Amino acid sequence: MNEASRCLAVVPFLCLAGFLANGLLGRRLGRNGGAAVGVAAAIASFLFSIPVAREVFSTGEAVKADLFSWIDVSDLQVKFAFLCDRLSVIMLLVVTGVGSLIHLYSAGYMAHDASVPRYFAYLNLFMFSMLLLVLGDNLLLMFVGWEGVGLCSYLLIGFWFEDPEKAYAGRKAFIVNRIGDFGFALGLFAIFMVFHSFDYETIRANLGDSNIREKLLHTFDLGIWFVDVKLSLVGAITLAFFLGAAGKSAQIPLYVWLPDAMAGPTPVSALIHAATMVTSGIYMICRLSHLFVMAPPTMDIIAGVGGATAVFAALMALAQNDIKKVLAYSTVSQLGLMFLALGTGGFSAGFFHVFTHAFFKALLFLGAGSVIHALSGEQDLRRMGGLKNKLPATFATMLIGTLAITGIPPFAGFFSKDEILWKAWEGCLTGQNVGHGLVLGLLGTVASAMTAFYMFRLLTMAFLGAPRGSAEAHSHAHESPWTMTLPLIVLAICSVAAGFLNVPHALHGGAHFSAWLQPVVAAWPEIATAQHVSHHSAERGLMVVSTLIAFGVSGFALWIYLKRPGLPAEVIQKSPGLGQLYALVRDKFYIDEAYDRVVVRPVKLTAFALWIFVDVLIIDMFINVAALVAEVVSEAARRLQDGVVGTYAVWFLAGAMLLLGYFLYILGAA
Amino acid sequence: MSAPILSALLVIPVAGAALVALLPRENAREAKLAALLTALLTFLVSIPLWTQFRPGNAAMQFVETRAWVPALGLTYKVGVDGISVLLVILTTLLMPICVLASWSITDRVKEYMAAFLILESAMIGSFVAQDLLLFYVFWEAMLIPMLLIIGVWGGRRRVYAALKFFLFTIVGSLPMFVAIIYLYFKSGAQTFDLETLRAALNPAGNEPLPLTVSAARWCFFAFALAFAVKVPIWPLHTWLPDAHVEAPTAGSVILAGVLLKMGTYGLLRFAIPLFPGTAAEFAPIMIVLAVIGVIYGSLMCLAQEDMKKLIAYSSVAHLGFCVLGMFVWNDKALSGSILQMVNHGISTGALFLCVGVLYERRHTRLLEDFGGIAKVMPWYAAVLIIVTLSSIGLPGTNGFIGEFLILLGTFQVKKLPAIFASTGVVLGAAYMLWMAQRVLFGRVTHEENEHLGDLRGREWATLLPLLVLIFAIGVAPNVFLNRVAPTVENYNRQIRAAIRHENERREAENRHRALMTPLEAPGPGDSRK
Amino acid sequence: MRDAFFVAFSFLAIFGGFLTVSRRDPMYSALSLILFFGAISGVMMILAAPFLALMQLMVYAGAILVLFIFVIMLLALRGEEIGGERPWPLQLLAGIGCAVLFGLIAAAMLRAPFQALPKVGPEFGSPEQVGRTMFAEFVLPFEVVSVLILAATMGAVVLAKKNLGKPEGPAVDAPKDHGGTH
Amino acid sequence: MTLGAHDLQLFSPVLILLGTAAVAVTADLYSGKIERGALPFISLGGTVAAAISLLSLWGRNEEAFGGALRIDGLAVVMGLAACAATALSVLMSASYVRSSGIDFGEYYGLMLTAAAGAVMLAQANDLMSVFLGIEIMSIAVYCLTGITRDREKSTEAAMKYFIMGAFSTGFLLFGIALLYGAVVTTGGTEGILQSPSQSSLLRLDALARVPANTPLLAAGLALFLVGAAFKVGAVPFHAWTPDAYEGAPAPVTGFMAGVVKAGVFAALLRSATVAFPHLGLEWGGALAFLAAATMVVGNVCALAQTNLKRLLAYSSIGHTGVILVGIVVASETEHAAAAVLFYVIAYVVMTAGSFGLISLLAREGGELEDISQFSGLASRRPAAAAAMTLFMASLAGIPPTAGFMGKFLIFREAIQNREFLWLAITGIAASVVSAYYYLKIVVAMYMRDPAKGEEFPKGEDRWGAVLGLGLASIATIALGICPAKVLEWCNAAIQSVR
Amino acid sequence: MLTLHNCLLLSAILFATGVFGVIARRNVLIVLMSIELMLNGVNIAFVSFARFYPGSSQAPAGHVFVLLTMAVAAAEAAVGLAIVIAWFRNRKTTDTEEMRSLRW
Repeated sequence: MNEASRCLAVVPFLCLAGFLANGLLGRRLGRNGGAAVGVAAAIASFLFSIPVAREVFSTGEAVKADLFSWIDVSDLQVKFAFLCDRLSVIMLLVVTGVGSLIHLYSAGYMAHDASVPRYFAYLNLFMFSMLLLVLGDNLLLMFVGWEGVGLCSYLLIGFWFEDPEKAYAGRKAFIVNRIGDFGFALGLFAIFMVFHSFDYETIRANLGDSNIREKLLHTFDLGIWFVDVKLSLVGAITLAFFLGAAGKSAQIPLYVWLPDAMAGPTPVSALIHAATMVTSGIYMICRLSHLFVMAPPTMDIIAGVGGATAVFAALMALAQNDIKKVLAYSTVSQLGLMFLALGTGGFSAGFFHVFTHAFFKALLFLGAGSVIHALSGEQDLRRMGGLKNKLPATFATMLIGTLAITGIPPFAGFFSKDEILWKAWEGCLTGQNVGHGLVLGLLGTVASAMTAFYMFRLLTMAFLGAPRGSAEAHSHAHESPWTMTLPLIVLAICSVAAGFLNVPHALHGGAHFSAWLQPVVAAWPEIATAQHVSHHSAERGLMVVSTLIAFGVSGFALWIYLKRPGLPAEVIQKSPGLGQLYALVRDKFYIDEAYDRVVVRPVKLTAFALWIFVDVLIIDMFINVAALVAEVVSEAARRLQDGVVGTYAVWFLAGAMLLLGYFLYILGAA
Repeated sequence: MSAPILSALLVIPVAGAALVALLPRENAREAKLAALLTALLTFLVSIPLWTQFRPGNAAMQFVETRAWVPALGLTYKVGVDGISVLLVILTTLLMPICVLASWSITDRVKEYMAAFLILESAMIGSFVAQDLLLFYVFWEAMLIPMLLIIGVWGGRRRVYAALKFFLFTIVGSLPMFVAIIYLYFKSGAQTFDLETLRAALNPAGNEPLPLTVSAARWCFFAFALAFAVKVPIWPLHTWLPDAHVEAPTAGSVILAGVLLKMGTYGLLRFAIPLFPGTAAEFAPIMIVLAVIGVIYGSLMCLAQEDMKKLIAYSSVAHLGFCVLGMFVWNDKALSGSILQMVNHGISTGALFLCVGVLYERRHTRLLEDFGGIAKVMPWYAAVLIIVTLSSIGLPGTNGFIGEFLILLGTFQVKKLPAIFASTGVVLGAAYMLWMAQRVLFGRVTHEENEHLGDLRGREWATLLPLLVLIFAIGVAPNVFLNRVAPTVENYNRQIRAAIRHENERREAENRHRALMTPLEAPGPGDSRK
Repeated sequence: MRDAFFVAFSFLAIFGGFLTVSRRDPMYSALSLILFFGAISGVMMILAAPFLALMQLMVYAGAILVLFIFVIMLLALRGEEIGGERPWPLQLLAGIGCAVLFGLIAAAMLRAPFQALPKVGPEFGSPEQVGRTMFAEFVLPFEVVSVLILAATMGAVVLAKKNLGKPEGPAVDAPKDHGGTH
Repeated sequence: MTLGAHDLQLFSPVLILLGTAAVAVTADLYSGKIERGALPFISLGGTVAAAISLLSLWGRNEEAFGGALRIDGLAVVMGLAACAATALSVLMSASYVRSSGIDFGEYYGLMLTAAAGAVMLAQANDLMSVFLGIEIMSIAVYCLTGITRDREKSTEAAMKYFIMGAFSTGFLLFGIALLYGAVVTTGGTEGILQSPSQSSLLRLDALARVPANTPLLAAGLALFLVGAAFKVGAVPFHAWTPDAYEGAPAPVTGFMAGVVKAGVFAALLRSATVAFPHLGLEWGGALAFLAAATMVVGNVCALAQTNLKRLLAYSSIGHTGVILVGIVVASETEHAAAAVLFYVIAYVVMTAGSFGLISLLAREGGELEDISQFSGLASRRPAAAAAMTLFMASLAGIPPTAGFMGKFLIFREAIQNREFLWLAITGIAASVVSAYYYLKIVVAMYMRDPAKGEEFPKGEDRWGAVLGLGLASIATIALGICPAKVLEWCNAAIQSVR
Repeated sequence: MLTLHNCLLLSAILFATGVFGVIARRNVLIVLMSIELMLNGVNIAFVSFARFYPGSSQAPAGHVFVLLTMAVAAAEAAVGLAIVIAWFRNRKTTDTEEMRSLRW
């Protein structure tokens, strides 16, 4: 066990230590103490992960750390062990790095909150769980982290639990995630049934085994449920896992929790609901990419869902006025793009977007946070504006973030998003799978175009133009303390730089990132990757087009919200159809209400009905009736005892005659 | 075996009860102390069961055998194996906690404590008895104390609840009584010794099976009924919510923590091994009922306003998992369901303690009377959240290990049940968090709740051990599993072999009969006579 | 001749019995019992049990019946104290029941083997013989009966005494006493 | 044959009891109220002495009075049961009789006489002693029932009990006459008649030699059974039981419930084994239906009772049913007979106990009879309530009590024989019902609040009842947990009869 | 016709008559008398058996039994009448249908 793996073993537990310290001794530590401990824990974990990263990057080999045997029943042997390979090292750095930055930021942001220790306790616990998720060397540990982060997001969303709305949002998040976890769990069961193990390596290794492949590909007919559905075992497994991923990464139909999750403190939104947790779904799929590529139908479903989510969410983002809601939907949309990439086999592309997105989305959230902080809690874009000069640093950084997410070269978003779009269009442009590629490509492009619009809308409404909010709120607005601005700046730098890690071959870049991930993620479809070289021209064309679109849309947005702020309103005035559409979009297509009507209430109603009818009315009634009958019979029986000797004598005589008759018959016959 | 630990475990509580009963009525405090000391002593004595238990060994350990009534083939035979050792220790652990939790009892303390101690003996007895009739004696002996605990120190509708509890149980167990005696003769073994009976009922070689198909069915039915009532398996569960709601806190703790385990344990120890073939025949039904229990119980919780009722129904769901894990004869599932018995004892016990904490302060258990408690009782909130999480099986807590093992194991054998049962996990999260939220979060809605004090020392003392266990089992389940595993593997091996063998034998018999006289082949409609 | 007497006594007995159970006033019943007892002792006479016949008269007619009459007069019953009749359907039912009972028993009896009347010596059933048998073979019953009567007397005295509390007067009479103590 | 020392020795238990009775009566006669406190001690002493002399007879299976009596294990065990019932009842009575003004010698005298009758009945080996035993017992018990003669209920109970009793005596006697007839009519072929001894004609074993298909035998047996069934209160001859049990003073009720059953069941067992071994099946068949009916009717009627004594009366009917099941099965397996003995012992103990509690709680005003009057007993008199709970559990057959062991033993035998399985199942079903009504009492004592101003008399001056309750409780538990020894005796007893 | 059967029939008739009396009459005293009828019927049976199967003895067991029966009958009569008196004191009636304080 060399030094690197020793560090690896320590990393998560630093955060756990922080959690315990804050959780148990929070009262003693007090505000500043709590914050200090929390931040220290995070940063320490980052520092400790550096040597690990160095080791991995230098050798390219995975760093392992076995701790102890966790569960050990018959053929189920689960080690509590960490594994940091080419895939997880990136997550490791993102989580610890961005995590520490956000911890630092929180120290400033939450400074005035009543229960700082609790906050940092949760945050550290989240870090711990997330690291478990990322570093666990088997699916079960990942699942532990998976549920752990779910718990933390529950706790953090409901951090200000005195507001029932927030508490409710937290619960919603947890339960929706649980639905995803249900899928994850089923996937686990199935995996174990096939591989008799949860270890990545074992699974990966056994995939080569012919009879296991054959077992996986064996298709069975689900005619019992739907009309004639054929599904291969691996298809089922991957679908189950995708359900899990969709839950965690807020894809249709399970995205509903993420927008509400904005009820939590903004740094939380940045860390959990933008940078790290929500991307764990992508991470998981990359982990199991070799499994997924065995099930093309699943891949298509993933791509479709991803694309749809991207567009759908972006659409809703267009019409939100809550600054955080906009970002939330944008996150959903970006996640959708990532899934789109995964679904088209662009595992590295998707994961690269995870990487870059972590930076600029965190940046955007934190910026939004600092705006909210400055306006002392104001979140409505319509009451902002003209903050450019009040919050220069924030504005600058957020501008960078916006450019990055919009996909303006040479910011990070450009490279990652371009790769995704290419993967989407690839089928079409290479003429292998035109229709398929066309649909996905269009979805991707539209989504990114809308991204450009709503992001610039946000930026403009918040910082440019004239202040629309109350004057004194505007006058009190001030730049945030260094603890908050510093992270912004760092993240901004990353958002600029990160892209260059993966300059595509088309631009004569090294595509180092993809190359780096090559060994750990599956290549799919084989043909495309084979002919990859021959399409650089098409790829360049796509880049140009998408860049132009980005510029155009951004400009359009700028123009509208700077010069003609009233325009949208007018348009809506003009055509009622558009108006209704707008209302529909603004109200998020009434999805929440629909869920409430279709799922939540019916379940509760069923529960109540069952309770009343089955338990109370049927079962208990049956019992009570039985008791009653007994009482009645007995009451009747005792009335026979009328107290008159003569009657007694009659029975007596009857009995005597019966006995006489019996014996005379029995013996007389003998 | 060196020291008669098990007998000591049976005697000490009763002796303590006698001691408590002899105390003059005035000094209730001494009675409590005496009871507490007795319970603690019992726990201490039970520790060797854990330390000296030989994990690698699947056989009965700490066995003691004495002649009881030789003329009737009754033996006093006690012992523990991997299945029961955890449960025994769980019992001895929960008992001091219950005594502590009952500290605020003021009415007829002596009787209360005495009843509890007697109950403890009976419960331990049922776990360790290796002689069917001995088991039955302990099993029934639990009735009266529990009846009194519910009926005397219970809530408003306590009498109804107590009667319901008593009648359900007795109606369930008398058929078992008949069946036990029937076995005594029909097995040809002329003994009540479990091991011998099992061997006699499942002859290894080609000697004829002692029971006809229908007889075996009836006997299994009788046993299963008795235990199904205790578990409780849907639809025999309706006594449980009432009993829980009315019982005093400690009563609920014991009821959920130990008494319900009697049912699952009984199925595991008696119903299945004695009639493996029939059990296999009925396994589908049991599995379906278990799954129904899981989902139905969870749904019920969503409809409850009374915390205790909610938790009671959640017990139905949790024990549904246990039963599910028993009827697939998969090592993982079975280990899981044994562990889950313990887990349920711990988590649900702790939940009831938490409810009790609130009840002592506010004398209500209705969810609507609370809200925002986390503000006034932060530590309490933390504890309740932890316990809730363990009850919904969050990884890192004990609940996860149990449920995961059960579902994993079940899935290997039976897909659909496992899938349906897994939905129970989602629902579980829904109702438990719903409860936690309505109690803890939001603003303080009732001004009575403004000044509730946080957990006191005594309450910590009751809750802390359970919290520790919640995480201990969650993080290091092996410590517990490796005591269970060998027994489980051996157990399943036996059962599976027995099932196979019995089926072959029946096949052969039927073929033979069919050859001889086609009419005499026993059909499923075979009646008892 | 003997048959004629037998038949006559039998009918007298049956008639007396019928009268006894059919009178409304207990006094009449008691009086018709005399007839009945007499007839019975006659039958016993014919059945060569002179001692029993004598006893029959002494014990039943002499003691029991007197006791009855004594009590009847003691109670000096008035109309409503005697009590009414049962409704005739019930009486009819009772009659049928008894008929059936009789039928059943008779059925058993009539299938007893026929036995010609055996000759017996003149001293058959004489007091001396009966006493001999009794003290030879049935000494235990004889003694125990005394106990029985002791108990009965005790009980009767206790029950018939006016009121509870301290018992006044001797409870048992001397001659019966030794019955219990040997 | 003349009566010799040997006979008297074998007869000594009865004689001791009778002697004590006479002593009690005379002691009362020639003494003021002062010494009345001594009466219980005298009677107790007598009973214990009788028990000891019974024990001294253990193991010697001999006949006395030319075969009129047979002193064997059965006689000893059942005699002991009767003595136990008597002793407990005497203890329970001590305070009761004083408070209800019947604390004169005759009370104990009658009790001891009845006990003597029962003991003799247990030894009776010929029809005549059976008859006399039953009569002595019954007449004494009639008087005891009515002994609180200023209470209408008491006298009415006595009246009913007496009328029905005398009625049944008629049947019994007729049955005996027919049996006698059966012997003599068939005996000629067997040559008994030629034997000089007349008493041998009435011996039970003489009946065994009568061909099974003799009509007189059938009729006689039927009527004989009627008489016996009446005494133990089997359906449909049970009607007197609730009235008599309710009307009689509580200690007397406990006494007659136990003693009469002990005596009569002993006689039944003896005649079953000695007189009608060849009629096993028929006998069993007839009783099987009686038993089933008895269990069902008894328990069902008890369900709706609100008067504790009446409830216990019906429950005693139910128990009679169970015992009858044992006797039925005894016609097949001899273990069942032992089970019957055990059950009778257990029954004696728990019944004496439960009625003892009523006696204990009785005060000048009268007895607590309505169940509601027992509300809250547990909070006022915890020990008494606990004991009562124990007895109720035992009557309901919940382990670890004597009642459970008894039920276990009897149903065990019933289940063994396929053709009696239905009896066992009926019995089990019935005991489910019974569990419910026994529970009502526990519920009342523990879970209801005492009625306004309900004062349960204190136990200081009631040493007797307290002691009795204590003994009964201990016995109930002991028989439930370690029945081995007693069971051995019962088996030995049955062996000795054969 | 003096045959065993006739004698037995006589006894059976008397017995049945007594039974009838017990069932059909309400007056306690008459009921008691009816019981006496039954016992006498039994006596007849004993005596006739003794008469027709005297065996070697000059005084068969039947005779002795009859004597006992008489004694018992006397005892019962005494007790019974005592009870009647006691009850009469309480209820001032001899009508059995008045015995209703104990029922159900």
